[in-house]
Amino acid sequence: MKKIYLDYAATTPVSEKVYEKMNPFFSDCYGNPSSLHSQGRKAKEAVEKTRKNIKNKLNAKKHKLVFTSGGTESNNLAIKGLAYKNPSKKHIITTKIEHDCVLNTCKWLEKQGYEITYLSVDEEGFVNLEELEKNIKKETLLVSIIHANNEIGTIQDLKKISQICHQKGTILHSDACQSFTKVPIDVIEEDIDLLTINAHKIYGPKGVGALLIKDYLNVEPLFHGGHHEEGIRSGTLNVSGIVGFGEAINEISLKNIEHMTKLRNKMIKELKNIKDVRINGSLEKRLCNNINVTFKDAEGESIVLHLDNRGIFASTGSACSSNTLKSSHVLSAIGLKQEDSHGSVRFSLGKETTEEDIDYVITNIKETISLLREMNPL
Amino acid sequence: MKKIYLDYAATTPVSEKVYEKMNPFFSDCYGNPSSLHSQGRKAKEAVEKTRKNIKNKLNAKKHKLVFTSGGTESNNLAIKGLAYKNPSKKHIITTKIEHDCVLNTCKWLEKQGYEITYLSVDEEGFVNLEELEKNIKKETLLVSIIHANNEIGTIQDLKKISQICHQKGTILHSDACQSFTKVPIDVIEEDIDLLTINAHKIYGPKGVGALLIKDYLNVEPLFHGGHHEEGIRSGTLNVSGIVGFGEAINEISLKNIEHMTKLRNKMIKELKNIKDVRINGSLEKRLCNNINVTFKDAEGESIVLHLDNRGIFASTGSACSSNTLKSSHVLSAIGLKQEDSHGSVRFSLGKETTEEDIDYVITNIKETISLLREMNPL
Amino acid sequence: MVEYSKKVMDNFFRPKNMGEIKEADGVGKVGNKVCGDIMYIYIKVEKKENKEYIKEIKFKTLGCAAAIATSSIITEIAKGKTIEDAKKITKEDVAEQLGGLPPIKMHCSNLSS
Amino acid sequence: MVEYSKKVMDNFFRPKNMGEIKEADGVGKVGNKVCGDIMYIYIKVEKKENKEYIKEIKFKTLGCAAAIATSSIITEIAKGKTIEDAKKITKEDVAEQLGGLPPIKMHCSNLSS
Ligand SMILES: Cc1ncc(COP(=O)(O)O)c(C=O)c1O
Ligand SMILES: Cc1ncc(COP(=O)(O)O)c(C=O)c1O
Ligand code: FES
Ligand code: FES
Repeated sequence: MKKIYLDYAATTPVSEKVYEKMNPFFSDCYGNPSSLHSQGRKAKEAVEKTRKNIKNKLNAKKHKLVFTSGGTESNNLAIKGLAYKNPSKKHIITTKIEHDCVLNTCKWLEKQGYEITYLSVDEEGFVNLEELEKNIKKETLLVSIIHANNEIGTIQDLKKISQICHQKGTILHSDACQSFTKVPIDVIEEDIDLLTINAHKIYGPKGVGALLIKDYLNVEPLFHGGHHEEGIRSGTLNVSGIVGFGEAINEISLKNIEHMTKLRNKMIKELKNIKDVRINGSLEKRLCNNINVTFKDAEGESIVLHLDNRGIFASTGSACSSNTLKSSHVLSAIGLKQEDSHGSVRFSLGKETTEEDIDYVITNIKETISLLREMNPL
Repeated sequence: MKKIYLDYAATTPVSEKVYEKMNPFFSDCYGNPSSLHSQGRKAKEAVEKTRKNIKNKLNAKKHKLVFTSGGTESNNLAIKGLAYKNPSKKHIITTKIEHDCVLNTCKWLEKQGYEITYLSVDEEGFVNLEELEKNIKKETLLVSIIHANNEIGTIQDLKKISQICHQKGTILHSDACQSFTKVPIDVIEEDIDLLTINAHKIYGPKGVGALLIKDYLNVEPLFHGGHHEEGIRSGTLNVSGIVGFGEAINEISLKNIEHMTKLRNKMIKELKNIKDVRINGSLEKRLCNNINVTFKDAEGESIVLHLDNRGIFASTGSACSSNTLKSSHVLSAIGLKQEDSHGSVRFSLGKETTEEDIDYVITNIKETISLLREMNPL
Repeated sequence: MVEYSKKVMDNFFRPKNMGEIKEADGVGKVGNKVCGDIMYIYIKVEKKENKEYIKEIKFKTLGCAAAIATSSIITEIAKGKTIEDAKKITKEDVAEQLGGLPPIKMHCSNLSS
Repeated sequence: MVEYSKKVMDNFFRPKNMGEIKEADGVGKVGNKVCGDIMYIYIKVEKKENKEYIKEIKFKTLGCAAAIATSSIITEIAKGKTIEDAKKITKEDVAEQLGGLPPIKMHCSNLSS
């Protein structure tokens, strides 16, 4: 059977080149970068070269780059790290459409006495900039806004957001796990104080991420320990993972973005031909690989499992929520009713996706949806 | 030039078999274990099989096993996680010879108002059990004691320690990063509430670890997020790393332990033939692969760099302290004067180490030491 | 993701008695408060020796895999039973027949009670 | 680990002027408070046109690579200089000659002042 993976937003395979670059760091150049001897120094060199490379790509001249175990850690480190260092500022602004790791970090801080403002978004998923501006106050520790949403793909205007934040004297953190390598990055760099990125969404390995931190900002570590990463993140460095992360970034290509954009548009166009279908998120400012669609009168898990049975791998909302029953907080935020949110599926494309894949997928979606709609008693 | 790596306590290479097992999880079975579709389910299955396997090896019937990014994270999670969940108990007991990540976590909590008792050790590095017993009080949240010390290799009697802790009604956490796979593990399992282990010390990959947690204990997560790992540790699971960790544990072999013990004894015996030499740590209850030696009138960094120049990779104290100037807190705790502690070197053996290696190393140590002693003005 | 048994998946992919009975003697409608899913059960009854037997039973369901599998299995269990016996079927019976349901999906079998 | 320049490593592995002058005209002893390392510098002086020149200079040092390299380079710089000029050598001069020292190791060059 044909296998078509359309869940690249959940995670990607490790690309061949990335894998090749990682290879020597398992059993050959395996030293601990903290070691004094040349095996350690070689490992350290590889890490530092990668760090420099990533910073260059992001044009991050005024930032420290701290390697972490992934997007979740970076987001937690950014928010809690700032909070611990600035106990007098007890107000945080974020949005209703953040990834669970930002949202739940904020909810936890809320329990510790923090005031959290969850900005609403319009029906396309854009943050209301006036609401943002109005809510920044003296006690605002930071504003944390996701760059491109992982469910609906809507891309925020970070430049404008950061202008507002900085005019009002507060700090901006952005979770760029989904946008990184898919949306031009210098735009981000120029105005962002803290930026979260990770490797497994961009053909790098799982378990590696980074947090960019403006030089003059202080964050309290989540891991206290052996003074790695300038004391901000202790723990033996995951050398092979870091090297793989760096290589994944080297492979960024405009051509891939154009390719995915074309296929995304094709798929959206064909989905719209199905009856009672709604495309969620912005159509203009949208991740090049994201398609989020609501099929009325069908249920998401059933759709995904039927497609899976036909060799097509998609997702209900975000991968995470498959462990819970809650309907997507992102879809609720853009105004979907609960029953519609239940019938929503995310398809996310990769650079390997082909036009034939899309045709095959559309055919199978049509069959699946009519099958399930036939079962619907209403 | 011959290359002899004797810094296995800092980190090991990834073994061939581990590497082979990890392989399919980079580009073939690359799904996100949280995904609903079969690519995700396959990945999840691999993770859960590994979890079961590791728990079995540790005979951990009454524990949850939570995967983390390494020993540092596990130790931080154990201590801070318990602290956050039990705000009324503000006393922690640990020792003067913990790894920096336990020590600095405790120091950080001290700044937040915690009382920390740092147990002293005798000249072999053993914790004073009476002192332990005397110090446990109603407010004691937990006792955290390293199983085998990373610098001097002394192995604590965890069974006795846990008896004392449990009689007095407190919780025991132990950092077993160095002892795991080198000291029989069921001994540990029977009495430990929380146990830290990691992969890169046992021929597994860097960036993977685990925390065993007794079922009835609650720890607050360090990473809030998408509810992975029963909500205790969010973040996309590092599938290849976890599978590699599991395979590393599969390769545990008594023969390796015997082999290393023999070579360790040989090396210690020959080191003792050098003038003005002191072996640090217990000679009986000692890690099978650890040798820590003080050369009077020579300086550690100089020794390590000279040996490095001769293709021998050893360490001054622990790898971490190579970033700081402080002399080892462990060597101070067993009573070494600062100048002696500066002249200390750790050699740690691996299963690949041979008798000829030891001979070659001893010859080169002798030459290096006499060279440096000649330079000594005193 | 929640783990479903093979039996659940079988009943999900190849549900038994899916459809509608045009001239049903009874229609049971259940909505699931937890997730908003809906199940309709249609029956045709036959009288024999003073007892009412379920002669034909069909379902239509909008819901997750567990809901659909549950619907399918319940029609299988109920078929041929007396109305009285059919009423005694519990969600545990259904879950058992399905080879177990993940805890988070036990509520789906509520549809059957 | 701290990163040393090639020059530091060269001076560490092949120190110049290592040794002792048995009948030295002067011995400078410096102990490093930060780390407890010790350096002795032995000189032999020659008078020429009313000035005192350093004719021979040797060192012995117990210390880290930076300390040994510093010792070596300082003897090289001071050799042939007048005592007066030699006194003006700063730790920055030494560090510069060594192609820089890692910040954490700058103190090692204190030994030279
Ligand atoms: C927007 C966003 N933020 C954060 C994360 C979490 O990253 P990780 O899985 O590396 O912890 C993800 C994906 O899982 C994501 O899509
Ligand atoms: C005893 C001990 N604990 C903790 C650690 C930290 O583990 P990791 O490097 O995986 O964070 C190490 C080694 O680095 C160790 O030897
Ligand atoms: S989730 Fe709706 S019935 Fe199962
Ligand atoms: S560390 Fe002692 S002089 Fe450099």
